[in-house]
Amino acid sequence: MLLCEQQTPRGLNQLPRKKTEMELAVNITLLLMLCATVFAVVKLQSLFAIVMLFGIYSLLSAMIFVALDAVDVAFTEAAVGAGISTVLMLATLVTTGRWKKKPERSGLLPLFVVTITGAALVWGTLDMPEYGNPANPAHHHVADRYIAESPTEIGIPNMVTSVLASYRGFDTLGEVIVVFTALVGVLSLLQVRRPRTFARKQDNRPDTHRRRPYPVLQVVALIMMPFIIVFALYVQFHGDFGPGGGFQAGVIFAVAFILYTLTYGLDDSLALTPLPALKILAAGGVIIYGGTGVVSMLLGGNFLDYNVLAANPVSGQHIGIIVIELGVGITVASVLITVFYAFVTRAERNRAGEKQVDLPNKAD
Amino acid sequence: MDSIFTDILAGALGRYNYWVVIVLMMAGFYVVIASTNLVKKIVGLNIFQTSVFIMYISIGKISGGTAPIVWANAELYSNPLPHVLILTAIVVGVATTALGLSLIMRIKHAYGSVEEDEILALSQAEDEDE
Amino acid sequence: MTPESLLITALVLPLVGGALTLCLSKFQNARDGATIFTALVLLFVIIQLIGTTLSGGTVEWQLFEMLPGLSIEFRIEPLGMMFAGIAALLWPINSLYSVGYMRGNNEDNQTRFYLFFAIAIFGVMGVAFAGNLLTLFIFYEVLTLSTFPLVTHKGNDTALAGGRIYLSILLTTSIGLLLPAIIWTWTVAGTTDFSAGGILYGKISGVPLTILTLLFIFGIGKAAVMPVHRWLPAAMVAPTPVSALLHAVAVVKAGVFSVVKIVVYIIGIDTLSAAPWSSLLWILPGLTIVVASVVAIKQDNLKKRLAYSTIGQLSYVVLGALLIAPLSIKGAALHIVAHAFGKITLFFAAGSIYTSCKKTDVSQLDGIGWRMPFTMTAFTIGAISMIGLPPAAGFISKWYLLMGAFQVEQLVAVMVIITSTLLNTAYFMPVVYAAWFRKESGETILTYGEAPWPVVVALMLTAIITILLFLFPGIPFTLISAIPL
Amino acid sequence: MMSSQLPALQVVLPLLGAPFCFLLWRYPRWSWALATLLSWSAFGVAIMLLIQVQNAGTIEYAFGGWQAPWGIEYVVDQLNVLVLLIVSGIAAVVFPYSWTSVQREIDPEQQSLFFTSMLLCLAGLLGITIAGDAFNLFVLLEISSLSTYTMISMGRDRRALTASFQYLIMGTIGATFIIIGVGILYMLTGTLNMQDLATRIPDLGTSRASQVAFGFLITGIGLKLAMFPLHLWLPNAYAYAPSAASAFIAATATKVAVYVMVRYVFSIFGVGFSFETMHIQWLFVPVSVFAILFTSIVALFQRDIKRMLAYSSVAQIGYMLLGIGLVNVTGLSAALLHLFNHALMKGALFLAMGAVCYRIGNTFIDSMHGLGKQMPWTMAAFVVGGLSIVGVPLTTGFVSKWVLIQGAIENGWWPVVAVILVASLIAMLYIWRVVEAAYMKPRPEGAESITEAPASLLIPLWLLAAANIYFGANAQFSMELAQSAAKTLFNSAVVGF
Repeated sequence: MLLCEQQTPRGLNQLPRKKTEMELAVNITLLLMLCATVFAVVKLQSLFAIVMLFGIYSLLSAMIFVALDAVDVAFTEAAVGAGISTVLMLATLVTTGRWKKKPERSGLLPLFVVTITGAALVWGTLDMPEYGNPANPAHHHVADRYIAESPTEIGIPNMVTSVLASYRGFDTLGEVIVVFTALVGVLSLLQVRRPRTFARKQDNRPDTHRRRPYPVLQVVALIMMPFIIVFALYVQFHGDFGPGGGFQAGVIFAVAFILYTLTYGLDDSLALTPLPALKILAAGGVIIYGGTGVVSMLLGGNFLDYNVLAANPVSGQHIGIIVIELGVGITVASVLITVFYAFVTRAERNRAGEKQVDLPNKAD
Repeated sequence: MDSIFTDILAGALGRYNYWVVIVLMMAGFYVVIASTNLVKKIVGLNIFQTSVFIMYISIGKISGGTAPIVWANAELYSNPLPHVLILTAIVVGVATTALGLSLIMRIKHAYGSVEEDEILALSQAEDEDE
Repeated sequence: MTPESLLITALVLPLVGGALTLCLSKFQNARDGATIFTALVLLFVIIQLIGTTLSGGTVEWQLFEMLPGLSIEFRIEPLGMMFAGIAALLWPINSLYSVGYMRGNNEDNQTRFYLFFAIAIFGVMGVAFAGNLLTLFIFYEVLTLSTFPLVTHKGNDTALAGGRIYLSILLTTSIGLLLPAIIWTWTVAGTTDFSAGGILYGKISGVPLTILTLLFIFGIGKAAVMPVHRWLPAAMVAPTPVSALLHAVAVVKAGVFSVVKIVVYIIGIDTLSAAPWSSLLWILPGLTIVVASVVAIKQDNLKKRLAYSTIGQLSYVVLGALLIAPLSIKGAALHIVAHAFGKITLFFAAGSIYTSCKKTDVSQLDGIGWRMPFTMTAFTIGAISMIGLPPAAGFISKWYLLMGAFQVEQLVAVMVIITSTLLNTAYFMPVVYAAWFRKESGETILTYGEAPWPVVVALMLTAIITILLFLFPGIPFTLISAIPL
Repeated sequence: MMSSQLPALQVVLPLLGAPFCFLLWRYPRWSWALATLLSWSAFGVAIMLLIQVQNAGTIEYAFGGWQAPWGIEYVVDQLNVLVLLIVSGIAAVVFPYSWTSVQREIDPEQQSLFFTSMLLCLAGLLGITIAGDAFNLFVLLEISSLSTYTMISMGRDRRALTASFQYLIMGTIGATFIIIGVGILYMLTGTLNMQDLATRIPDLGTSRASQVAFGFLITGIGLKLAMFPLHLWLPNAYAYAPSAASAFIAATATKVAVYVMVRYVFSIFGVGFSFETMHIQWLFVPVSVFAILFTSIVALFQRDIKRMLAYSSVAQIGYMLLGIGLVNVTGLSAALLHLFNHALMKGALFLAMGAVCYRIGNTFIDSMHGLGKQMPWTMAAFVVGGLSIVGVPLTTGFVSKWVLIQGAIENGWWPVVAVILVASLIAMLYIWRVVEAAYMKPRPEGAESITEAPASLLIPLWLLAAANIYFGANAQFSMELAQSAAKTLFNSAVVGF
């Protein structure tokens, strides 16, 4: 009740009317498109279509994020949701097949659960703070300080990066560890191996396992790779000033190698980036990030307190953020590359015609 | 009468974003729990999570604000904190997805199927064999 | 030795004995000797302690505190001292008997038998000396668990089935009823220490008090008040020494002893007599007495008949406690002693018969008195004590019970006691009559005589004590009059 | 200087140890040694934190030097120091054990991955416990969850894969529910810091949005702690995971989730909101009563003893929720005490099953006939743990049941007392099945002769078994911790820490 009274529409009225109306229109259009996509996903039977629609869904939500001023998030969502996730799902479909076999089970219980949950949420929104109102409690208390002080305290213009890397730097360390944990999990489930080795086991046709050369694609890919990598480096180091940072850079960097693998095959890309090196880099990135924290501890500050890294706190913050973003980038890139390799290895084994039999659940 | 109507309209305008997001969220949630295909479950999970991300970003939006990057002409910045949280959450999401998909591939290898009911039947047969 | 170290010794000694038997398992004679020796040492220690208690000394020892205000501690008081005294006196005799019985019947796993027997005695000592309800409960469970391997000693299906009933009833009642009663007591009184006059005075009254009392009575399954008596006949699959010492004395007495102790030291006589319907509580054991006696008449298996007799006799003690009269409570305490010696004699005799000629049924006993004169003389003495005739100990305790019943003017209870005396006669006298006055049936061509000498010596000893207790009831009397009523 | 950094070290040591552990992929033994060393150091840190908290009260640690609520902080108080102690203590016992056990169950190439996962899981669980920030808790929750999925999937049976996948779906739904709840709370208060939330939530009154947030958080955490009927992922996950992982997860993961529940219900939302506005006890009590009875009965019919123990865990979690639902200090103390005690007993039981699995390759009840003679130490430890589950005096289980029943009596809830007692009796039955199989059935003819498990398994196993007896006989330490935490939680409804 208290909240409802706080919602004075004054703040809204002072804003340029036209701009908010534009925002509204864009928003509603995008949201409707999202709804359409989601209902298609619910209904469709073709897994391939579902995965592609999910890619579209991600891209649309990235657009919404832009409309909602979350450019960093949009960047990441586009790279991850529409990019990596979709690629990984498609790689999975190579193994599992493109079609769902059966229609859904009778969805009464799920429908009931979903309806109840949704109804509860809608009921809850009725006294939630109004959308977009600058007076909302969420925008005050903690957020105020980030907006007001971070340019001077941290010394970089991108507030998202400031919060991400410094104020909430420990969250980001956790996030890097999550990525690393996923690598540990994927490696324990799937192996990364050169396809040649099991192709040889299966039969003696020496060349069938190799991709037919696609000269045009290969040349184009080769030309694009340096640009992608340069762009990745730009995103990596420009994160302080504009949208971007270690995570997005890592994803883009990984994309370069994914492109290479798609056109040249796993054999060649494994020669380019050997597995042990990737593993060392993945762990190394985490160690760089965590090491920064340990160094700041040794210098007398708290864990991840960059102020103590240099004589001047602001330059300390600069050093700290650059180093940890580097750690993030290295880990994310090498983890995503390795995960992709693992998926491709599995897909290649399928192509090589390995029988689908019930094997004991061992590391195969 | 008229004022009540405008109140309702104003209330709806202030919340339509949440409502649509709730619909999206629930659709994703429905796919997770109703689908029998493991890949589709993972897709549903992603949609569910992505919708939650949209909810967070909506919370951070300030009408008429701009992206929280300092520039000369800006008068009002949107709230950067939800953005940071969602950056983290997106990464967590992709990590979960990668692990889930690897599991699916191993399940396909071990059971020859990625349909939940078929796997369940095989598992139950195994339970009874023991 | 200080009284305290005596107490500790009394507790630890059975365990030491158990360990000794385990170490000496390869050397049969040394092992059996060790058991008897330990039992004798324990008897010696207990006699010392009785001396201390008679001279009015109090002994306390706290082992550790489990929760704040809730500790494992021991405190000697007259009632417990008496119980410990019975067990300590009978253990050496029973050990002697066991040696004869186990060897005479070529039983397997003898070491295990002696080991768990010793642990059971450890449990008995703990129950006797427990200073609060928690300690009592713990040792009560030790007694239950340690006797399980003894009950299932034969290891065949009948034994396992019997063991299962035994364990399930005793554990169910103790966990399901006794434990909540204890926790309830602790919640309302803030302590579970046994203290004169009870700890519940003014803390709980009315119907909840009656319910609490019922929880205690039925929770202590070892007291075998119907309908939680089924475990006792089931336990008869055990070798006879077990039935004799444990299921005629130690285990069942631990039950009725706990009831008396709880009525006197936890609830308090005055508090209990103020509770609604408290004057009707005695009906439960009263019914048990009558029903158990009637059932006993129908049993042909001698040990089963003894078991039902035990159920009836135990309820005398409970009846004594629940009549809530000072005299009846004294009678109850005294009956613990009297019944112990009488019933163990009877069981010894049954085991002796089984050892020498493998007979288990009453109908097989015609004329057996002339083949096994010592055994059957002892049996007769035991039977007389059970019925409550002079010159046996049972007479005195029944006398007190009757006096108590008169004191509180429960004439129906008086009738119950008298009726059951008649029923007792009805199920014991046929055995005695058949043994001495019937001719052996012609088909038996077996020749057999007395059981091995340790068996005979043991049963004669207990029979003599039964008579001595009638003639010289000094020590138990002194202890009983020290109970603060 | 060291001592002021302890809260960070508690988590950072295992967290940063993990990549090093991973780098030793060619040398699993070194990787294990490192993990073990770090688990011991984590235990050491937890003990030092306990001493600090008892001497100086609540400790706060600001990451990056940013004061809360702007930065992320760690808070160590009476309540979570107990959980830290449990988690790191169990880890300090299970990690040394894992080497021998893993030799039998996991391929050499994957062993260092397994140890890395265990270390990450430990770090995640410790982090969840110590976190003073609602969103940081989510991140650490995901670290522990992902590593748990990994460990489960390494089980030898192919059903380990489906179990892991099922857990992944349920766990992620749970985590997503939690972030929805946290998001709504942020929307209403503008903060993520738990202490800050605790001071701001009362101002919201009984707003619908905060009620919805509460609902989502409870459901999400409920999924994580296997609150009946959201427990379906748990039995398979525990049954098919490698033995060392089962023991570690069973003894710690659900305990940490229960802790999070207590933290949200008591300190963040506060007693008034949770119990007077939301009446959460009317969810907890019936649900836990049903869980206790139903899953105990299901446990009776399991052939695989690991799965039986898993069902028993769901029932035991019911005891903890019941304790919370009693809404009195005694009940909450019982819940917290059981948190501690159940970790000890389930740890011991699962470690015993690991030793059995090491020798006979499975944990089916019919394979265990006659094991009492052939693996006397292992089975004796199992019996100790089992007695504790039943609640026999002088074991930890007895103490928890004692206090829990006391709490129920204080409320005058006699039917609940009856349920607890009946469940103890059912527990007795299912433990008894194993005892009967191991001690009273002969070893089948022709079965290969089995020897006792190696000392490297027995020593950790007996450490836990002995702890069961020690803390059962002398519960002063655990009870004092639980009671003082419970009192603080009830008394300071607003300043919840």
